[in-house]
Amino acid sequence: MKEFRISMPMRYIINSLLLVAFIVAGHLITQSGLLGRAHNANIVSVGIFIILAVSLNLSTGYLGQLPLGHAGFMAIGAYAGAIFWRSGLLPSTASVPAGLLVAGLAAAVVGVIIGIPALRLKGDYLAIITLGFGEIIRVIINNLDSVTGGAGGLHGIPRHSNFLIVYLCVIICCIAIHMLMKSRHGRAILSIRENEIAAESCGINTTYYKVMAFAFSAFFAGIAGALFAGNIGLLVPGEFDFMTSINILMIVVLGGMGSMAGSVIAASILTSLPLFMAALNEYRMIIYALMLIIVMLFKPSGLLGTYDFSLSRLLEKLIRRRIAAKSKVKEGEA
Amino acid sequence: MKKRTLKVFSLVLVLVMALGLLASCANDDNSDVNEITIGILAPLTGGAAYFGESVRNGLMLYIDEFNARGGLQINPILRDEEGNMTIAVTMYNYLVDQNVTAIIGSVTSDPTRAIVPLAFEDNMPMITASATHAGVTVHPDTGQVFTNMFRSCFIDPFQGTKMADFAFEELGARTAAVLYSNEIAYSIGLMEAFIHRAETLGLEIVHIERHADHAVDFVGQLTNIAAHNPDVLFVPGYNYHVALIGPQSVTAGLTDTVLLGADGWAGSLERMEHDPSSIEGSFFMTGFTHESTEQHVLDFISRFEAEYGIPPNMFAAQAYDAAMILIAAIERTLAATDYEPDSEAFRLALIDQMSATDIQGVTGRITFDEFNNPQKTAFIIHIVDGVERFWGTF
Amino acid sequence: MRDPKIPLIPERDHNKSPVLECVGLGIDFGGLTAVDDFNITISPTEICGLIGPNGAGKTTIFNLLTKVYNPTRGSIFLEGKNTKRYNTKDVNKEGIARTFQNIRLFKNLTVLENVLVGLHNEMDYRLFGSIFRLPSYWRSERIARERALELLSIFNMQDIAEHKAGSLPYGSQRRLEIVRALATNPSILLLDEPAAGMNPAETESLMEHIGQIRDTFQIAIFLIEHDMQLVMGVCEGVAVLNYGKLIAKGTPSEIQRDPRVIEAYLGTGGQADA
Amino acid sequence: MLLVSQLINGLQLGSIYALVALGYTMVYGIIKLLNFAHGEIIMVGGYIALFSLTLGNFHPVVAALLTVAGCTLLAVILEKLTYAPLRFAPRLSLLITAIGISILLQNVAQFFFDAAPRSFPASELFPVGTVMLGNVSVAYTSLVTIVLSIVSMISLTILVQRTKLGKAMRAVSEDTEAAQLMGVNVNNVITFTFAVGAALAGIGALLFVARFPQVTPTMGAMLGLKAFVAAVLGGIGSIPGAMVGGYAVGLIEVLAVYVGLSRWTDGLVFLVLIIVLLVRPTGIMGRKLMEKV
Repeated sequence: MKEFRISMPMRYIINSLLLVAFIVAGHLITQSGLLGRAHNANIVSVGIFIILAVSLNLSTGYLGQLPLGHAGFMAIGAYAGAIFWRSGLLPSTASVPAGLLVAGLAAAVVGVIIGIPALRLKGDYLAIITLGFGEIIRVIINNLDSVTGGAGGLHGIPRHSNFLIVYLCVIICCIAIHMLMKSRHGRAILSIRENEIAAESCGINTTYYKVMAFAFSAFFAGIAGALFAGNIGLLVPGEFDFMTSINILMIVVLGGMGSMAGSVIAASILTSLPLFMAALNEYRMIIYALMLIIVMLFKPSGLLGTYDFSLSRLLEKLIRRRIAAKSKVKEGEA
Repeated sequence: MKKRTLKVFSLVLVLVMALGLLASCANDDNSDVNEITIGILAPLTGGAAYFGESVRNGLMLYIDEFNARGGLQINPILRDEEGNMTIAVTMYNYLVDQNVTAIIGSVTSDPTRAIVPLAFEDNMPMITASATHAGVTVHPDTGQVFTNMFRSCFIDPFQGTKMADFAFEELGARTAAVLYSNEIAYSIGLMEAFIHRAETLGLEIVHIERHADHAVDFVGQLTNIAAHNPDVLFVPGYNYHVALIGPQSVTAGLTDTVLLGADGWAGSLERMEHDPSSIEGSFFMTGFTHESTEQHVLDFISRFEAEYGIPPNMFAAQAYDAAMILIAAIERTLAATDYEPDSEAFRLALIDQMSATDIQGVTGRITFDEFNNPQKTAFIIHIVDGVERFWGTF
Repeated sequence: MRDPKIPLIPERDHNKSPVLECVGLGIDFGGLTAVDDFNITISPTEICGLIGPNGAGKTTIFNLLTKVYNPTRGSIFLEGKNTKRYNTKDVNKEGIARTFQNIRLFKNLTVLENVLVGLHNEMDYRLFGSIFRLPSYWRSERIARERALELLSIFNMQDIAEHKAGSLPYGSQRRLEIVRALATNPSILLLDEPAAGMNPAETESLMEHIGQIRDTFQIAIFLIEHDMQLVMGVCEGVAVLNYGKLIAKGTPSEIQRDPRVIEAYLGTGGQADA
Repeated sequence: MLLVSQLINGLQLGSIYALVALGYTMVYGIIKLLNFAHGEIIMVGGYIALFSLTLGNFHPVVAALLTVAGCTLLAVILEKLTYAPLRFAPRLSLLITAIGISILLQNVAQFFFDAAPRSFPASELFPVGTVMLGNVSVAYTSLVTIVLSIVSMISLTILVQRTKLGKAMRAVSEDTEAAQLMGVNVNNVITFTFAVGAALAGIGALLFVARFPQVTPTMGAMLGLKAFVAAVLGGIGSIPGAMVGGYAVGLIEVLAVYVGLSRWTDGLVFLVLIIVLLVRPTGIMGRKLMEKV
């Protein structure tokens, strides 16, 4: 008997419908105030951290590099978006997506500029050089006070990061990365993680794909940064320090390097902890650090490993079970 | 079947109506209100926890003392914002969900500035004990005053201006240098005001140097400054900077220059307990002194010590006053109106009552100016023999 | 169904000969000469063996050919073109594919995905096409999948296409590496100890496969091997390397009789390597 | 005169960076691990020195020995507990573990000792005062720091070049498998390397708090980072490289301030690192590394 499979177009239709339903339902629920304001605010922060984690996962989990300057890209996006929005170049409806795009592109361009030299270096060197770039970006923001407001901060940024905008970006980010990974380009990125020399021997332009993954990752970090700016309405350079990069890395590692579902779940849990388990605050960083070490010692691929959730697969399984049960009943009847 | 449902339904309806009536009766007169919920936001973990804990101690001392008197009870809901703007916004919204009447917070400027625009829209009465950035109460671009937001601490420009005056008038200084951190908004605010005031006074700024927030080596900057041999060196940093800049200024040969600071210096001696000799003779401005002659201040100090085992610092004292200002305004509002304490109308009335504050706190007599900043005396502290001596008000 | 317009085995122009030529190839590692004055010519459908004692520099030659190392001296000509300016991926695009002594599979990818990585440059859709799933993506992916399965069928591996490459037994991993290399559409295939770790029966079948691959794909094969039975059974030409230098070249039977080879392998009181 | 005293200041800073950089360079040379937690070893050293002087009231020499011993012990325990089990794991796991340990130590210190900086009785450790060298006054601590760091580095070089253990260390860093075949106990050599690196970090901690009399849970982070930059700058894996790199970073920082670039100092150090890595990826004195295929 041939295994039951949902056809490709059907999968796309089911998934699209579910995403639309999720966005509409989420929008209505958050607008209704049913959950209360704290949860609404938390949901928005969760969304921003999902984008940050999923995008970092591209360069850490999929590409197998360890950039430690993700907060730097976030900062570039945040400031680019904020400056764009404050300038009021475009009318408000067009301004939001345009600002997000500007933020993403600014971060991606810097990602390429940093990536080309940095990615020539391997492993630990890449980590340290991106860490250095992150610090340089922070120092520059501090010193360009006429543009960025310096340490005094950039204030009065329009606060339009609501559920709808943030989660549309979350979905775009997740889909774009998913589509990328399930293509020849994605396989090329994975092959670099698996074995760089073998990848090169298969004719893969490893430098190109490293820079591409890096730029992609920076692009979405930039968008997350702009959403962050639009959520708080105030930017200060101190918000984008090394610890922010480490926090994002922690989400990715705990969720599972190479697992998008893992990043989403870990980002949701870790970002919500201050609201739901304030009692843990004092021990939280200790627990995180211990978890990081324990995960590396006992399950280096992270809690979810490279497992990725697929709704269609789940549906297929359920339907297959149904068919199997039916055929059993038929056999029984016969 | 149908009849019974109807019966139950009407019974429930009657009950609900009766309860509603009772409730509205109870609220006719606000003298019956015996509990008010307020929110407190402070960083209790993370890098700013030191400030957060001081502020919490001061607030809780006043609230406990007030509740112990009987009558109106204040029910505080304390939330940790970890010094993080995102968490601060979430926690602010949490407090709004809890229907608090007013909020005390937050402690440092950045999280407070992240919350203020939201609170302004909500008409949420707020007071902070320690957020000194000018933008906390006034929108820096439009100049619009956040009418709901008050504070019991000095603002950055005020301190910079005052210290320039002090150097020129009281110390007779004619040349000055500044060593500030361009990574700390507080430090920048003080530096700008100091320089601005110095220009008008004719106090010559001979050199300006900068440092990173987490810098440890200042010898380079101090050596550059020493080459200009200024009369005074203004260091608008925090106590942990002072603890390093002090000894290094000796190494750099800055022996004839008087160091000046602002309220960030509070606690410097604690940070230099093993060798405070290098900042001997320095002056700094603060909002609170232990060397008060007033009995209520001395009482506060002894009560604080009895409760927490350590003397109160400036943040704790300003927090004590912040709680006092808010709760007094709540009492006045309750007396003057009959709005429900969690209603918008009550909050608006409370904001009005807060602007009308005129209170004798442990940090001095406090009234608010049109920008909701406190009008109160500044204390100058002189470091003599390794201890803080009250030099005078200024 | 496979698109009949795209042939599985591309046409090759065999007038261009030889496929690979090394002239005076050499490399030094920090003053130590690892390979010196290495000359070889391989014709388009030749199966050539490279043998020599451990540490003779055989794998180094493969690394030089694929530009994992850059030669200190000498030139490599691939179908008449000098590869001086090429890097590893260019060399592959120009027609050299290889396997590795210590298997370098993409262990966490499936068998099929491993082959698809090999087919990377055979697919033509762009980044935009993949993110927006343009028709070019679907067409290209479908063809590549069919081709990958067909290539896997050489070693009868099409049924384990969805297995993780790392979970395969040792012999299958070696075979998968060959399939992956073939997928890049080479004109010469470098096999680094393809029979290492295989039992005699597996080696026997591998020998058959090597010949079969050459015949089907019409490509040259250059292989390093310790198993003399395999080398002598399948190779048309054999080169012997010792201490980084070529000491003999010729047909298997000539090599077996060469006194320098016997000397190199047996040495003075030494032990035969194979 | 101004420049000379600035340069002496730079040398003092550079000496501390160099000592810490040695720890990075040795560990990296031997197991190719960027030991992120190395900075935190210094922080722990700072607290040990503080408590042994204030709570323990020990003699300064005893306090110093306790500090060095404490750092060494901590490094050995960490190595055995976390790095050793990961010897054959991917490099990424090792690096993330090191970051985890770094965060853990910082936060444990913050939990127990409070985030607020603590004053360090520097005068008890080293005499306060200055000597005149020509007409430049130099603080005792500067002299002690520079001399002590040079002595430490010479002894380390002798240890690595002349002793049997040193030879084993070089062998392991050259080729771990070959060293193992030659009968070198690789595990012991790696542990020993960590121990030596941590002992140097302990000395670095003492010199650091003598110069900057303040102990905080995060004090090791920036110091460690800059020392790592120094190690990379000098050529990671090379002992003289770490010295050169350390002095270079110290002097860059001081000279940047001297020419009036004080607001860019931190950025400048990283910028120099990036430029060096791009122009000469193996650092000033590093050897070319060839990956085995």
